[in-house]
Amino acid sequence: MRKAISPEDAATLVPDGASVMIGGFMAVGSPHRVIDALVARGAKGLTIIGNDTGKPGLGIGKLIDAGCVARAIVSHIGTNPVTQKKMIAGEMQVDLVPQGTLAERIRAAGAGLGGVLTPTGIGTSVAEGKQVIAVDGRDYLLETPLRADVALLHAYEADYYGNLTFRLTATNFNPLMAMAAGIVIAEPDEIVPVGVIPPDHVRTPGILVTHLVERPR
Amino acid sequence: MRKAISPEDAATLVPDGASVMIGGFMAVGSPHRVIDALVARGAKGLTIIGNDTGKPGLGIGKLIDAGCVARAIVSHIGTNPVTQKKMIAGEMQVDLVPQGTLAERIRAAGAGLGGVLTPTGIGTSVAEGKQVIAVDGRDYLLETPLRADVALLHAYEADYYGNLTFRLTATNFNPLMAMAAGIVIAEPDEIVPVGVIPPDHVRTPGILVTHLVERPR
Amino acid sequence: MDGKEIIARRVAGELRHRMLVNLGIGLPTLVSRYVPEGMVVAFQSENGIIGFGAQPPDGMEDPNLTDAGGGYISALPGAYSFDSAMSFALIRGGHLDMTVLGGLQVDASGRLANWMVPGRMVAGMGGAMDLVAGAKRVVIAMQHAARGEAKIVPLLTLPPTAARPVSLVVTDLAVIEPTPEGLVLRERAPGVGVDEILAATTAPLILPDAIPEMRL
Amino acid sequence: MDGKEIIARRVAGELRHRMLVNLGIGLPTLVSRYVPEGMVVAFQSENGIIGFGAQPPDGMEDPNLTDAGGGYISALPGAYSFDSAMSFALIRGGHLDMTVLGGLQVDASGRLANWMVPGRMVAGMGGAMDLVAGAKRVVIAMQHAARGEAKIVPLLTLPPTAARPVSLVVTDLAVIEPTPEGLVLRERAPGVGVDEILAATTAPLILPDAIPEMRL
Repeated sequence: MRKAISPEDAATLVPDGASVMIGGFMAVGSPHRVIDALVARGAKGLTIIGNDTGKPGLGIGKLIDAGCVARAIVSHIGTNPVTQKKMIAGEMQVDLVPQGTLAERIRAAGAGLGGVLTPTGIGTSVAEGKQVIAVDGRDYLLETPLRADVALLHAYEADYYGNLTFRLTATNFNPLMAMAAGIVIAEPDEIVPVGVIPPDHVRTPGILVTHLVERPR
Repeated sequence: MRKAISPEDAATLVPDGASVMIGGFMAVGSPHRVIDALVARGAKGLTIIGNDTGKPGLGIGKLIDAGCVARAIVSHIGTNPVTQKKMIAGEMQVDLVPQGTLAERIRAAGAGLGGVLTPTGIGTSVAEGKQVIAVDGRDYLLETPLRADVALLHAYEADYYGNLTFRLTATNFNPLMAMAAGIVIAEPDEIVPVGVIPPDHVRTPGILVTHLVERPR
Repeated sequence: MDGKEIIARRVAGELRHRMLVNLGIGLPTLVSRYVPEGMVVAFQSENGIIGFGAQPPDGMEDPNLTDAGGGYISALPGAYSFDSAMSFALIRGGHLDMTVLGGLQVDASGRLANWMVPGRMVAGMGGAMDLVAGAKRVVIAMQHAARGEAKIVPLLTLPPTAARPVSLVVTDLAVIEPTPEGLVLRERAPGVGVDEILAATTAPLILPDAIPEMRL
Repeated sequence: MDGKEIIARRVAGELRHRMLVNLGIGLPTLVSRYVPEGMVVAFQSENGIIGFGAQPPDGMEDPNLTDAGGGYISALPGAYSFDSAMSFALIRGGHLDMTVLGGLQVDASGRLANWMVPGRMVAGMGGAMDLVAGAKRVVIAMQHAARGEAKIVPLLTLPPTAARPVSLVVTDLAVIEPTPEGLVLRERAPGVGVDEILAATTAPLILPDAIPEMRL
């Protein structure tokens, strides 16, 4: 059992310079209240790991706008011209990772694997500097685990153990990131008593969640 | 939409000599009706991939008893003296795979990965003949994908698209195997109309399930 | 019928009953409008759903249910939602029967470029590299040329999306199939002649005896 | 108090509040009986549940809810069930604070053997290799000797379960900690002398100045 904390308190748990996984896909399933609190506290030098950088004024885009981000490890920045501008101006580093590879690298970190072999990226710039390993006559890239200091998640329901459920397409990277960070902060839409979520419907167990953010007022 | 078939018809879809994944953990979450039908039709020369071989007269143990199995790729045979006897007598080949490695090898096949790097098995007989790859100064074994001709699953609920849910500890290897075989036969406890299972509760999508076995009478 | 509709209708002709299909953002999305009557096709959105439907009426949107572009969608009976690891396990694992993607260039060997223009535009590959590496069939839906420049070229000048050649290229002018021998001109858009196609294409095209008009 | 109870009670002394703990089949299972009052420990069963409870009363069992040995269990409030990939992701990924396993042999370097006796018994490693490779702490709960034969030996004669040394060995006679310098005798069972322990052990033991009795 743990007490839920405010988004502001959650934001103080994210040190400047930290690597931070943020759930969401085009800001759907992102922890919006903690993102706002991070902007309000003026976080600096973050490395953000997520699917994309949202749009200006939306989701991770707010952190980009506010200059909180030194580096983004994402699959897509096409919807955020600010990210592109800052990248070209050298104000921000952007590492582009194929979306499925990003998912597997985060999962590998959470699952204690040293890496996975994927056909994705063979014959492209993604393969540069990576080991190519042949299995059964087919070439694969060795992709290594991706871990973070902090994971910021959106959840649909939580209980006070920190058990989480996710909702429809707001699920995306959230359950993967819950496994791959030292500090795991979940921002649920609703908090219910322990025992209310059936065991088969829990998607992330409370033992992985270090902090629970209070429900929206 | 598809019609459910009888266990007997399902058993005819498993050719002699086929590699067959069978869900279950100590026969909990195993497709018992299809197993019985396979024994009844006198299947021969099967390669079984599963967590264990159950007990004599229980689960995969029934296939061992009946002499249907030429080879078993499993993590544990300690509860089945018949398996051990047949192995020692040379009537059956047994390949022991660590349980977590078995899960990842099946998942890798289903996910199109060429393999995964695991610390499990380093310094043991499991490492024999396998490539050791160092990542960040730690040694890992390269474990390759494990695929089968047929997967026989137990499910809790199915709908007529073949969407599946699993129940508590009867889940185990079932959803992983659904991804890793050419023919996927699911034996549910209940079949409900399409639209009854919420999208977030489906664990295996119907597009993976080639055949649905009718509910028990 | 404008060019986009021609492309979307012709790509829809590649759909088969009970296929699992991924449609890229933009032009490829239009394909879902032209599913043949009576055919059931499961559409996957890589952000995490199979079996989605049209945008709900005003005020009935769910902020937790969107397509890969962030637009509101609905869920059809029998829908299935999942996380990003499962989404790409389906894509990479060969469970996806077909993906329809936009393209910036396709070259004579059938390779696709669709994720960046050095010095001008960096969108990122999103799921495209996984889709081209993993889908059973990769169909490119794109304008035949852009701003007067050919997009079907001898050799990619843009960074490739994958080493693997695509299965089919459908444009507003033609249907072109990459083969080991080269690009084969399979069909013409209604009223479009072979000469017009050749003029808009810098890659060499193999011309079979019969090059029929598209059936739309 | 018999040997098994001594072992189970002493291993329970290693539990900490809010730990995630896996208990092997057999002797290690007994540890769950001795969780200190007021301490919350989450027990994982590797077949797919965290937060399980005792066997339900006769006739109230659920055939879909069992422990790794196939015995009926119940689910506590806040329980979580999952598939085998997730189960071992939790184990291998360093999320499991402690595993308690039985042992056939532990050697001077702290390596464990617990899955086969060549020519006599092949159980299979089940989840043991993953547990020893992945859990934060690996505690071995076993009889100090079997049929008069030492189980704590200079060098394994049985096939090892992992290269990694275990964290602690708890027997009916002693608590022994593998260290880079060798096996250190940390505690004696109630009423057991150091000589008795040395006589039942073929591996060299390092003897600190103080070797207190176990607190049970």
